[in-house]
Amino acid sequence: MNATSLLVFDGLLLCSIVGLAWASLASHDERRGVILFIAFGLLLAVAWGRLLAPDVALAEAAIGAGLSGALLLAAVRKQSPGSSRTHANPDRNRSESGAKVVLQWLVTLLCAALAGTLAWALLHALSSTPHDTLPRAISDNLVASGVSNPVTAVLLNFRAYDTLLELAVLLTAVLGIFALGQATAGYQPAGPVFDGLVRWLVPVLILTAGYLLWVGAHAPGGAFQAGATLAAAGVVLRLAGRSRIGLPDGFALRIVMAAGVGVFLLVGLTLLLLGRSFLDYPPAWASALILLIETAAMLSIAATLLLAFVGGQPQSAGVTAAANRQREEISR
Amino acid sequence: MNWDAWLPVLVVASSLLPGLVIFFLREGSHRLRTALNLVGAILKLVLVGILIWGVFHEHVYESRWTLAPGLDLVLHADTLSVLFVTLSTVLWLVTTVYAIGYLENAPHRSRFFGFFSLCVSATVGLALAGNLFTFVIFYELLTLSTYPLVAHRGTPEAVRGARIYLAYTLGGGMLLLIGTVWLHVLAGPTAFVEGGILGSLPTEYHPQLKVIFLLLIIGLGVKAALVPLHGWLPQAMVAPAPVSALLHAVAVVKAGAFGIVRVVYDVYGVNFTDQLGLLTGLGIAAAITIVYGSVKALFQDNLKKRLAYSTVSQVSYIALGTAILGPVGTIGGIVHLVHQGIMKITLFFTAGNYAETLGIHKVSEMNGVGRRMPATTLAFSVAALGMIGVPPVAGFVSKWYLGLGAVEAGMASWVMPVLITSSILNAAYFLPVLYRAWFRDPGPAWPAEHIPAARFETSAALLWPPVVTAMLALAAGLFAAAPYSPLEWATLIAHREYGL
Amino acid sequence: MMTTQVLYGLTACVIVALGLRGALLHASLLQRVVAINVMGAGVFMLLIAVAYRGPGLPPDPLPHALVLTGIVVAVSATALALALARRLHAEQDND
Amino acid sequence: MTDAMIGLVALPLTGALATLLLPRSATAVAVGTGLATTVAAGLLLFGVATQGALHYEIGGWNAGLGIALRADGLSALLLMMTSLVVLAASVYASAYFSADSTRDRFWPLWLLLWTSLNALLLSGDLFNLYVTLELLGLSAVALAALGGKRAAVAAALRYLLVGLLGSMMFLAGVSLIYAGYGTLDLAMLRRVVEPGPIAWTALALMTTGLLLKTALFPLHFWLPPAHASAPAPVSAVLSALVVKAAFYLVLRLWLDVFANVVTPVAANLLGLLGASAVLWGSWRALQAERLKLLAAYSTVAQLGYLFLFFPLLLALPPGPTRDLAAGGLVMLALTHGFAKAGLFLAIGIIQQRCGHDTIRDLDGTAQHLPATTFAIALAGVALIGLPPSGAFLGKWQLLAGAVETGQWLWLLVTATGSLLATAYIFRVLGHAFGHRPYPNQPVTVAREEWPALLLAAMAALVLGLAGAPVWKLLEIGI
Repeated sequence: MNATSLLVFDGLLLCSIVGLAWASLASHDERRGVILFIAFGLLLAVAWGRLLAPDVALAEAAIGAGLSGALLLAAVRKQSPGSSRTHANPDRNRSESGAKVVLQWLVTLLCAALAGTLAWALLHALSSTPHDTLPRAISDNLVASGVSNPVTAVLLNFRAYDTLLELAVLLTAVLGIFALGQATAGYQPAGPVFDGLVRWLVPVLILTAGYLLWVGAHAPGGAFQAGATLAAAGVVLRLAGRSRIGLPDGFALRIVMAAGVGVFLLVGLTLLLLGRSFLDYPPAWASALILLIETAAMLSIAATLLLAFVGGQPQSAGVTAAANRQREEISR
Repeated sequence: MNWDAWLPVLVVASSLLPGLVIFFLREGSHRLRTALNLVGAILKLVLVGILIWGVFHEHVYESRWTLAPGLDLVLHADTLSVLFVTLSTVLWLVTTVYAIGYLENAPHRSRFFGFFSLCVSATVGLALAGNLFTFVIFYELLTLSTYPLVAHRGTPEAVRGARIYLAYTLGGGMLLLIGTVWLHVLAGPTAFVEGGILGSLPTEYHPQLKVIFLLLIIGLGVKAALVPLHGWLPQAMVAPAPVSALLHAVAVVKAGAFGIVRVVYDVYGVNFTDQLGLLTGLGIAAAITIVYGSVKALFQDNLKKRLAYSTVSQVSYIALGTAILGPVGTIGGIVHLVHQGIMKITLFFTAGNYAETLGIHKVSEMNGVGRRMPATTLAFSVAALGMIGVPPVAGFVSKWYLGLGAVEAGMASWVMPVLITSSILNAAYFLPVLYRAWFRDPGPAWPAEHIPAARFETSAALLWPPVVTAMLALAAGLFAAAPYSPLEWATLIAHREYGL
Repeated sequence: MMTTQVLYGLTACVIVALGLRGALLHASLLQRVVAINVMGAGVFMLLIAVAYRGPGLPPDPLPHALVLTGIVVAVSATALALALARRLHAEQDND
Repeated sequence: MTDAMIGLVALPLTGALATLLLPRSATAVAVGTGLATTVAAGLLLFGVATQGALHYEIGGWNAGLGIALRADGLSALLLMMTSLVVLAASVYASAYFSADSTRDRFWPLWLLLWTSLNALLLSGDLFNLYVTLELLGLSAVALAALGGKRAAVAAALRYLLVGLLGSMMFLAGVSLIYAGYGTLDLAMLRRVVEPGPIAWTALALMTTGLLLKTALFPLHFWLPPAHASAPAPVSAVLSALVVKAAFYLVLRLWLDVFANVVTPVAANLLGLLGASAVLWGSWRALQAERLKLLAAYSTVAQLGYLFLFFPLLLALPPGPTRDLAAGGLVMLALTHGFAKAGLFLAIGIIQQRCGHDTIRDLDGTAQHLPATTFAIALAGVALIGLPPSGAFLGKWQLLAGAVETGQWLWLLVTATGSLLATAYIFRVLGHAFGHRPYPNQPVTVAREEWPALLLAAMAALVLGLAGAPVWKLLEIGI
């Protein structure tokens, strides 16, 4: 892969990424926009791989393209296809009023100006010698951090406080969704082919999630990617119309939701009681503690992302089962 | 606990604390409310007595509290502040008694007496203010505490009158604040020092000082009801009688006049103000107000409106006194601060009595009221004559000194005609009322006879306050030369101001 | 090395602009959420481009961690936005 | 004392999880955690007052690598105000929410909001600020949409989208800073940053993002509907604290971290936006039909005053007068926090007791809720800036700064703004005087009226009379 072919690859990749972004945003049909966005996300994952960021590539594929795409598609499904088309079209075919066009040009100019200044500043930043104080500090302290994958070290040790707050953000989103009401109705029970696929796919996904969790310590992977994969398993089950998608009920569900932030806090506070500063893992214990936190975080992330897809507090198992049976009578 | 630092605070607190307690009293507990009011008033009177004695013997009372670096809340008792504090304390006691009688079975009395006490605390605080910053604080507090009093009745006119009052006074307050901040930036914290402190400022500041003076005087002029800014005063007549009595004789209007006296004497210094050529401007504004107020009063059939316009003109005598350079003019101005208070409060009490007892609101309805309510009408006559300037009532003393001061200061050419015309106009709008009250025989029936003529012509609490204040006005005129009389105290102030 | 960082950096700026334009112009709520996600992707590309040190050299891990956190935050915000939109449509449908 | 810093973040977060896991005793746990957090804030304030700026490295890594929490005079004061306001609002909320379902969904989100506020005020790292801003935005939106009514959900959605746009811009700025200077820690950044294209663009992006979240004038459209349709304790905290946290960041960036990068031209632009916010907000508040809209527009106006200080602080050379002006700014911010929270809580009582909050037919209500009306009056005094409120001292310094630096426009704007504020506050209070009979005892709904009264009194009396220590505390810089 000499330089020129790499350049060609980059050019191709970036053109298609920008093209997809443009197409997704310019399309008037929401469903088409979302699907283009998912493609955009996947190509983005390829770009991260190209820039030697495997952890981010995994996360982008699993969460950025995967779960966000699933959420968006579910949201598109909610609006009956007819309404989304009529909604978008009436003001399109009427001749756009002058003001609207001027506004569009104005906004485009504004965004172009923003891109220009951003590029101008970025070129200045990239032209100067790259600052290596932080990367060097990370590699120096990597041994003491208890893990060998630098990204996991930053996430779970050096900047663990960020990750704690980030899990709190996730929890807030789900609590916000809960506050808005009950979960949406499930999906039609799947046909035989899809059902067979699910029977194979879900265990594999769960196994991969476990592997990703374990490998995160010394290779790309970690709690987020594992959590996303586990959530993907749940989503597949949900799409297959299964009533039991692996989410516990009632109090157990609250425990799992709070597990991520809870374990993090527990570890931090006990360390505080032992006289160390908050989240300051003793080197001997570091890798074990990180694994403990990552496991809890994985469960929490999987549950919260799945609940976000389900769209609210799932009714108790009995209710969904009855709803499924009732739907089966109708469909027969 | 050094007594000197705490006395001024106690004087203010003696009406503030009862007021706050009254707010939270149940509507029904009348006796406790009346007790709290009277105890507060009497306690304040005692404390003020000690204050008078102390200040007379050159004793310094000052309490200081820093609100922010460079901004101190200072309560300092000097001769001028004690004069105003004594006036407001005495008249507050009298008005409290009157108000208890006046609001016999009216609603919202806890709220009324609560704000009533806050209003007096603000007035006393304003009087005792040691620097311009504290003065502005109490000046705004006064507006806040009097707004609910003016709007107390709750009728649409009351709320409208209160809104106009608020618009004028807070607008003025804003100008005063800007002027004070500007002065603070130029000259640092402006403490009130006898003889003023701005004389020493470099000359290139003078144009700014002129503009600041204008801002301050307009800000204060709103409350002192100088002509273009007096619009709120007649509108505020919708308030119940004790409120218009307190507002026009003691609190609000006097606060403006007192502020002008403070700014001219203790901030700029009267000689420096004259040097800047601002005194004549002030004098002209005062003169215009005096004449305009009296002329307008002529045409008012409503008794309280007539008294309101008379206040507009009378208060400007104080501003006129300040504008006359020289100790004698100053004495005239300052002593009128007290005399006008005593006389005007009597007039308002009597007007209240007429309205409350016989339902009389208009001058045309006052035929033969002297026979039905002799004592009240007698008090009314004493006060009215005093207003005209007929000796031996107090009004004559202040007009005499104003005239004398004008002659001494060589400003007689335009001050004397103003004094004479205004006295004639006073006579023109007061004497017909007296003639009508005493020499006309009453109509078939009084508009609305609420209180029947029992042992007294009206309820005791309504009758005695005007009589007491009328006697005070008479005494202030007769015993003007006695020690501790308003005139003596005004002379003491003038001597300390001019450093004689 | 210089060209890759600059190339990806400039593309990042273009994507941010595209996302912002979409977010400001679109009427339909869903596409405004997509636009905001696109803008986020642009910023993440900026960070990853800055982290790139060259074909053989190890990149700077800090921006990678930042982008990981950013992705999770973006998805939770998207989930809440879509839930709010669904509740809004549900309210509009039945009144 | 430094443990108080981590306590301020860990306590509400633990409380949030506890209320999530134990819904039945959620109220008791929430108010308990609130008390503990307020004690921690008090300890921190005491610590900063005695030992100067405090510093806490999380995970034991030095500031470059790990994240450092920092508390100086400014953040300690804002933290204390935040704790007092949220504690009072929590007591109010315990009586306000009757339906159990909303209540046990309310408490976890409420405590997460509190965590984000404390984390934001303590954070010393740019990316961490981004995460706290997100947490703040999401929890505020979730709480605003709690009512479930269509108006609330629509307003919350617009608030979320605007918030996300703002956060993305902020993140773009942070990325530029990391690209240019290789560090995210504010203390190190202050030493390293110098005027240049990177710093200007990054600051412009971050400031635009933050201005979206502070709802400064042209970008304020989302605030009134969101704050007016949210439940009372939520709109109290939204108006008093959430917008102010974003303002705190603009202040921290402009006057502390990027102090030598900021140009007077940019500061004047902020001042102009602030001035138009004052006039526009006050004008719209004057015409508002409903009390909550009036209070929301009043927030837009009051934030305008805070931005007026930027051109003053830039023009004043470092010295005593500049510290006085900075103290005035903080005093105005603190007083607005207490007064606005008190006002919204009082309006909530009126809305709950009388089913409406339209100003026109407020007559009967104001009479039989005397304590609530008194709270509105006190809060109004503080919002106008009349003595003895803290805002009077704040506005005094604003006027003094304007006179000192000869920038007369700000003086005029402040004067007009205050008079407009008088108009819209006393338009409401005018209804308090009517013929309706006066109830026998003044306080009718204790658990709801006392928090509103105490907050309003804090703004109108305590800060005005006992405000001197604020200036002393502000001398303690990072």
